Amino acid sequence: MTTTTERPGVVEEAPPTTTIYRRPKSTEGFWGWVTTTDHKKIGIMYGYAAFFFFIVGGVEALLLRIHLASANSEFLTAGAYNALFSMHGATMIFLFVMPASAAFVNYLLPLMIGARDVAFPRLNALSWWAFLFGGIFMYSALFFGTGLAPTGVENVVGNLAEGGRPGGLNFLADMPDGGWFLYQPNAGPDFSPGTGIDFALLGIQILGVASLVAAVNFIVTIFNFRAKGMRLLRMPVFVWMTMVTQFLLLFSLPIIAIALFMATFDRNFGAMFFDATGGGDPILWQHLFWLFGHPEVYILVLPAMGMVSEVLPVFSRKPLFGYSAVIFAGAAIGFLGFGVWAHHMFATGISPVAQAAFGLSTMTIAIPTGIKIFNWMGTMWMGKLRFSTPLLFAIGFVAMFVIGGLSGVTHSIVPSDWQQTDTYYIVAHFHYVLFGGSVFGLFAGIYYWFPKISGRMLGEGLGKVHFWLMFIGFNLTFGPMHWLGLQGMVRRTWKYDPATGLEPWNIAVTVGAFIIALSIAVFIYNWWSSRRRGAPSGLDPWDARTVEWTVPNPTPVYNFATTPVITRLDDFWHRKYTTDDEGRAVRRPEADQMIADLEYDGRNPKTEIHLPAPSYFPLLLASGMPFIGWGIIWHTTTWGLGMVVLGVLLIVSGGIGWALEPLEEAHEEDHPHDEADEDEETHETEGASDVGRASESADTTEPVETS
Amino acid sequence: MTDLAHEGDVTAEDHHDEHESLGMDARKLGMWVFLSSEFLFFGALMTNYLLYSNRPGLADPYPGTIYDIPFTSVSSFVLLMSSLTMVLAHAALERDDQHQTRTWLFATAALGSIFLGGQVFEFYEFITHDGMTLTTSPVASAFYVLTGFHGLHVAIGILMLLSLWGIGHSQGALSDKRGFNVELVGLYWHFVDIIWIVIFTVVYLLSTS
Amino acid sequence: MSDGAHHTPSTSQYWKIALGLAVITALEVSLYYIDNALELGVLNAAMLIGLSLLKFVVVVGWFMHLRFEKPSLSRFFTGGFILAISLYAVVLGFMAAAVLRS
Amino acid sequence: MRRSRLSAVGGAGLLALILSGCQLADIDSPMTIFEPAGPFAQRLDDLFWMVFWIATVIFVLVQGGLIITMVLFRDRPGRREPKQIHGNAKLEVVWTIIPAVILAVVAVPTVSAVFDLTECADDAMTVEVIGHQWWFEYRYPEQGGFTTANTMVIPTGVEVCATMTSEDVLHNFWVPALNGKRYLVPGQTTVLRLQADTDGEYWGQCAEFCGLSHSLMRARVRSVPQPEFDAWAARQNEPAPVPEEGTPEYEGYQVYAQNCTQCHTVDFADNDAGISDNILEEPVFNGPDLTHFADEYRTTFAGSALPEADETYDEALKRWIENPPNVKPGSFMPDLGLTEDEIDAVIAWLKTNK
Repeated sequence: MTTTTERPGVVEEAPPTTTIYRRPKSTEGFWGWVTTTDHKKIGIMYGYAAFFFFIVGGVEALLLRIHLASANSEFLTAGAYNALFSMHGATMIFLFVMPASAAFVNYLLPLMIGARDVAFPRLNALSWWAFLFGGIFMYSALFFGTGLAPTGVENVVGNLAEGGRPGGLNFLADMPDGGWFLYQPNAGPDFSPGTGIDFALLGIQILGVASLVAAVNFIVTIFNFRAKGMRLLRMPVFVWMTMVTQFLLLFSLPIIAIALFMATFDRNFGAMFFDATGGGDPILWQHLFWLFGHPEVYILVLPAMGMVSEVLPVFSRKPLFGYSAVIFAGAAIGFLGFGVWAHHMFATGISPVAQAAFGLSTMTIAIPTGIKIFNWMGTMWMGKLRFSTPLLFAIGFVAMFVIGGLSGVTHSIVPSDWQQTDTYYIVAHFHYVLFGGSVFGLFAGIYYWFPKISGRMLGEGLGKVHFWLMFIGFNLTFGPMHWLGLQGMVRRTWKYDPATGLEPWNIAVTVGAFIIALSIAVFIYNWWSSRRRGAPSGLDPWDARTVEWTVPNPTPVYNFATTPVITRLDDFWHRKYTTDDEGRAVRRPEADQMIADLEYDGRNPKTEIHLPAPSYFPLLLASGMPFIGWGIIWHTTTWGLGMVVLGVLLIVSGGIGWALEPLEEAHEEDHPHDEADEDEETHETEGASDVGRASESADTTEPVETS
Repeated sequence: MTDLAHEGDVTAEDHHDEHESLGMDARKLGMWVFLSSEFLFFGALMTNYLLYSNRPGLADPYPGTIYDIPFTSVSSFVLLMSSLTMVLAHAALERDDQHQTRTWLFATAALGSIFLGGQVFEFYEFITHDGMTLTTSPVASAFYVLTGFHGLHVAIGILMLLSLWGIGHSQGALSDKRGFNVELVGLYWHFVDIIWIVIFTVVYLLSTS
Repeated sequence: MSDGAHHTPSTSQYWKIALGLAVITALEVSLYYIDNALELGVLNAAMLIGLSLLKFVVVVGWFMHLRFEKPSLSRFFTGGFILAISLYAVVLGFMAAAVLRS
Repeated sequence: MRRSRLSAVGGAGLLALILSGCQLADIDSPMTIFEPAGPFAQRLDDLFWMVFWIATVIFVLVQGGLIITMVLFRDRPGRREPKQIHGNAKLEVVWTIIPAVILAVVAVPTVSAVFDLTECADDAMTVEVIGHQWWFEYRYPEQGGFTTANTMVIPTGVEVCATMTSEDVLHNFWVPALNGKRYLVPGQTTVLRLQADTDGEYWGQCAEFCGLSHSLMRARVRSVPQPEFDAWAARQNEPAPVPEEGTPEYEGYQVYAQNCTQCHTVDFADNDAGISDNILEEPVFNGPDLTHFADEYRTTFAGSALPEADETYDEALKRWIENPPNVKPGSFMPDLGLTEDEIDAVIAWLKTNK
């Protein structure tokens, strides 16, 4: 067999004929990664990119913290400060937590439901590349952006163009500086006349396309590609939470897309949507933004909740307590998440009826959240807790999320929220939810599933050092922020008066931030050394419960040598364990042999397995998006228009190539259902059925061809 | 019904053997899922328009005062009938009547183009004759962006119809079994039509009266 | 390629449905003119919205074959529709109330 | 072994933190929400403490339960495999209903407070608040319509209805001791009820990010007894004196006339000097009215960001006029390139505007 990595380049030449084509394992080369449609590789790329942006966002946070450690600090200019807090938020949300969740979903979703890939592998690659180009586009503001002060001020003597002063990292002020929330009209054409904001608007738009495509893809995957017997109520909780998340994305992204378009039209084409002088209503932006923004919070935290729901049972050696209650609670959180957006706007002067209604709906979210927390505790209760690193992070998640949840309830007390909103109390609250929640959950997932991608264990000792450093640093950073907010420190504040007495607390916060940074350094070292020297994990290092652990580690390209048949929830566990009269778990005598067989069979498929072929076209198509973005920003110039043309050309050529390329090499002999004459020619496929076909053909009885 | 139709069923059932699934083509499911999210997209645009359409104190002209209802009624009717030709194309394909399929596909694209031409003409009239541009007022911005995004959807639909027509021509046959197919494009096309049904009523008929 | 392909309308039925849609459209436009003369107000709005919803349902149900699909599919679709309507109705309601107050 | 040592270190660290935190808590902060000075802020404070104590009880129960679980059920040698319990429907109902009941209980005072605090009382005194990048302007329509900036003077024990709007972007008016926050929305009007029951100066701040110098958009509210307020209001309606020729103040007045009138207004008693209240029909930018710049209650300027804690009023004023954008990035007030003498003269003149 030839290697797959060359193939996409030659697709416009003679159509490949009936090559029976098996994906080689040696696709480690550069082009192997660039052209891959394998959900695992895409997941890994998502993961590394997300981690890279985590570091970027973290460095931004550290700069902010150095600045805020002293009152009236001049370490950063106002422009640089505003750009840094805006980009810290946007980066952590759109470029770290969302893609990190996407990394896990990509890697694990097909494995957990017993599929060979997602429904649309090339759309999956498109999502990934669109995400990457969206991130690059957003940060290209650092090089191409301008962050001008309000109209009329830019020429005022004494104001630098960016509205800062020399030094103080003022060059950073060219990045988007309207906050991740981009409130209008401050982020509109009159008050942010530079191009910085446009990079945020269009960048998030591109990232939205990536997430929307992924949402459709994952929803179809979950509904149509579960292994036989994997009924909805046998799916792991992580899959359930993924499904809820994808529906939230599906329904919330179009809303933000419109809001971003409206702002883009305002800024670049003179539309009047948010221009108050022309009758535009700035509050409309907030409604649209938070209609997306609140579901977004659950988009960020639900996957982590799913991961914790996977980790806790394994390390408690008990099934998840109240499986259906946890799922129902997750769905309820997702559903209610659409009905609470205006609680971000209690101080905007919306009517008292609206305030009361949204206050009440916000309170109700506490109920399903509580159900989850109690069920997680119920899972550990009476268990046999092995305090491995994943469990530490999972318990850290639960403990910290309780704090974030409780401070969240204090916001639903509307009048009380009039004091808290826009202060560091809110900053503390959502970091307890998103860092104490999402990030701790993600690290639980990383330690737990690291063997799945590497075949090795992440170091336990360093892992525990990492956990405790992070746990202490986290609480030292964000705990005092509650107090800071209640003492009147407003958010997004470049300077605070020393007379407010806030400085000592801010010093503590900054120290905490550096402890978190240290913990991340420990993690990076741990990752780096464990990749090379970690203990081999074997097939089932954690005595796990779900089917992704029934295949060898690292996962073979085809995932399952034989597609599994699922007979119950936690199928793998029940194949290993039965219960005695008291209901205690007893390992079946044949379990070890079964695992050895799984290991052997997993590495030696009995049948030919057809997998989706690599493709250049998702990359090509996605690469057009940033060019259109740049073109819109400079649409008044000739070369700006040229950029638009180039972008459209890239998208169209990518689309045409995509439509004419078969998902996998044709192998008609496997397809008695196909009309041979037709299929030779009309490979204009979007190939959902092809993946289905891939697994179908796995069970045909062709001999293995080894090359 | 026909051999072709059964072929599709078999594919779906094959999935069913291997997977727990909804028992339908994944691409079709994906299209429906995508379309359901489009409601939120157009809904936001319409909200935008409705919010401003009756707000006093905006710069003249309000779109509601300059609509040419007879003209728009005709173009709405044209788009509505394009849904008929679309469904006839699909029905022809189910009968495996490739020639008629191509004819109806082309007719659909042509009707869509007439609608789009009407929209361009309407924009042109509004801008040159009535002096309402994107920058006139929030309600004018909302009108242009709403109908413009709908027009963009129509344009993308026309492109897809023409590619199907072209593929059918050059390769002699279309199928609903795989990839970029008549049924998917049809779903998309009808969706664009129902969005216009709502826009026509809510934006044109109701906001003038 | 719906599973209930044999239930989908025949070509002549499609023509009849389209004729019905055309009649409804004509009715809508004439309602518009009747309202201009008679000032029916809310009644006119209700009838217009009702008629357009009817058209909406007919196109989705018959032309898009949703009527003949599995119920799960219509749940996705109507889910998005209902979500959009309810969210935006709340936004419009609260924002209109804010304008009335100020 | 290693783990327990680590946790001991962590525990000691946390303890030290809590202890030092108690000391830090004694620092007086003028922006704290915990010292309500009027009925509205008091209402918010009561609600906060109600939910705080409920949350604290839940916090202790849940975290305590978590710790007990971790200690009791940790894996020890000889520990048997656990029973495979899948759940308990009764428990699910219980821990659904209990939070729902607690929330229903806190919902009642919440909703009633929302409705009570939204609309101003009919007999409240109106002050119009207008937000600018980056300072607050106040107008007193019921006291003759004069305009002031930065410090809002109100009578003690009287409800003030702040009727607010913005000239440019969203702002958010917040004086924690008097009430919560309310946005200033361009093109719209919002209201906020303010009342101080004791005399004093209360700190405030714009809480919504409003551009470059958002952090320097601060405010003060000065609450004085009603008679003093009335006297103050009467003074505010007086015009500013034109200084005598030949005095340093007169030179400052000339500097003002030549440099500042594009944005600032002063209502003069005697306009013989040929300076109109405002040279231009429309000011280029809307700067604060300087007629009573040195009024006894107006202890701050430049969006109440100056003087800073460690400098005198005069030092700060000089620093400000020398180069405003250096103090307040993005400031609409430019560096006018005044000489030191000119600045001194302007300051001398400004201080006559009492």
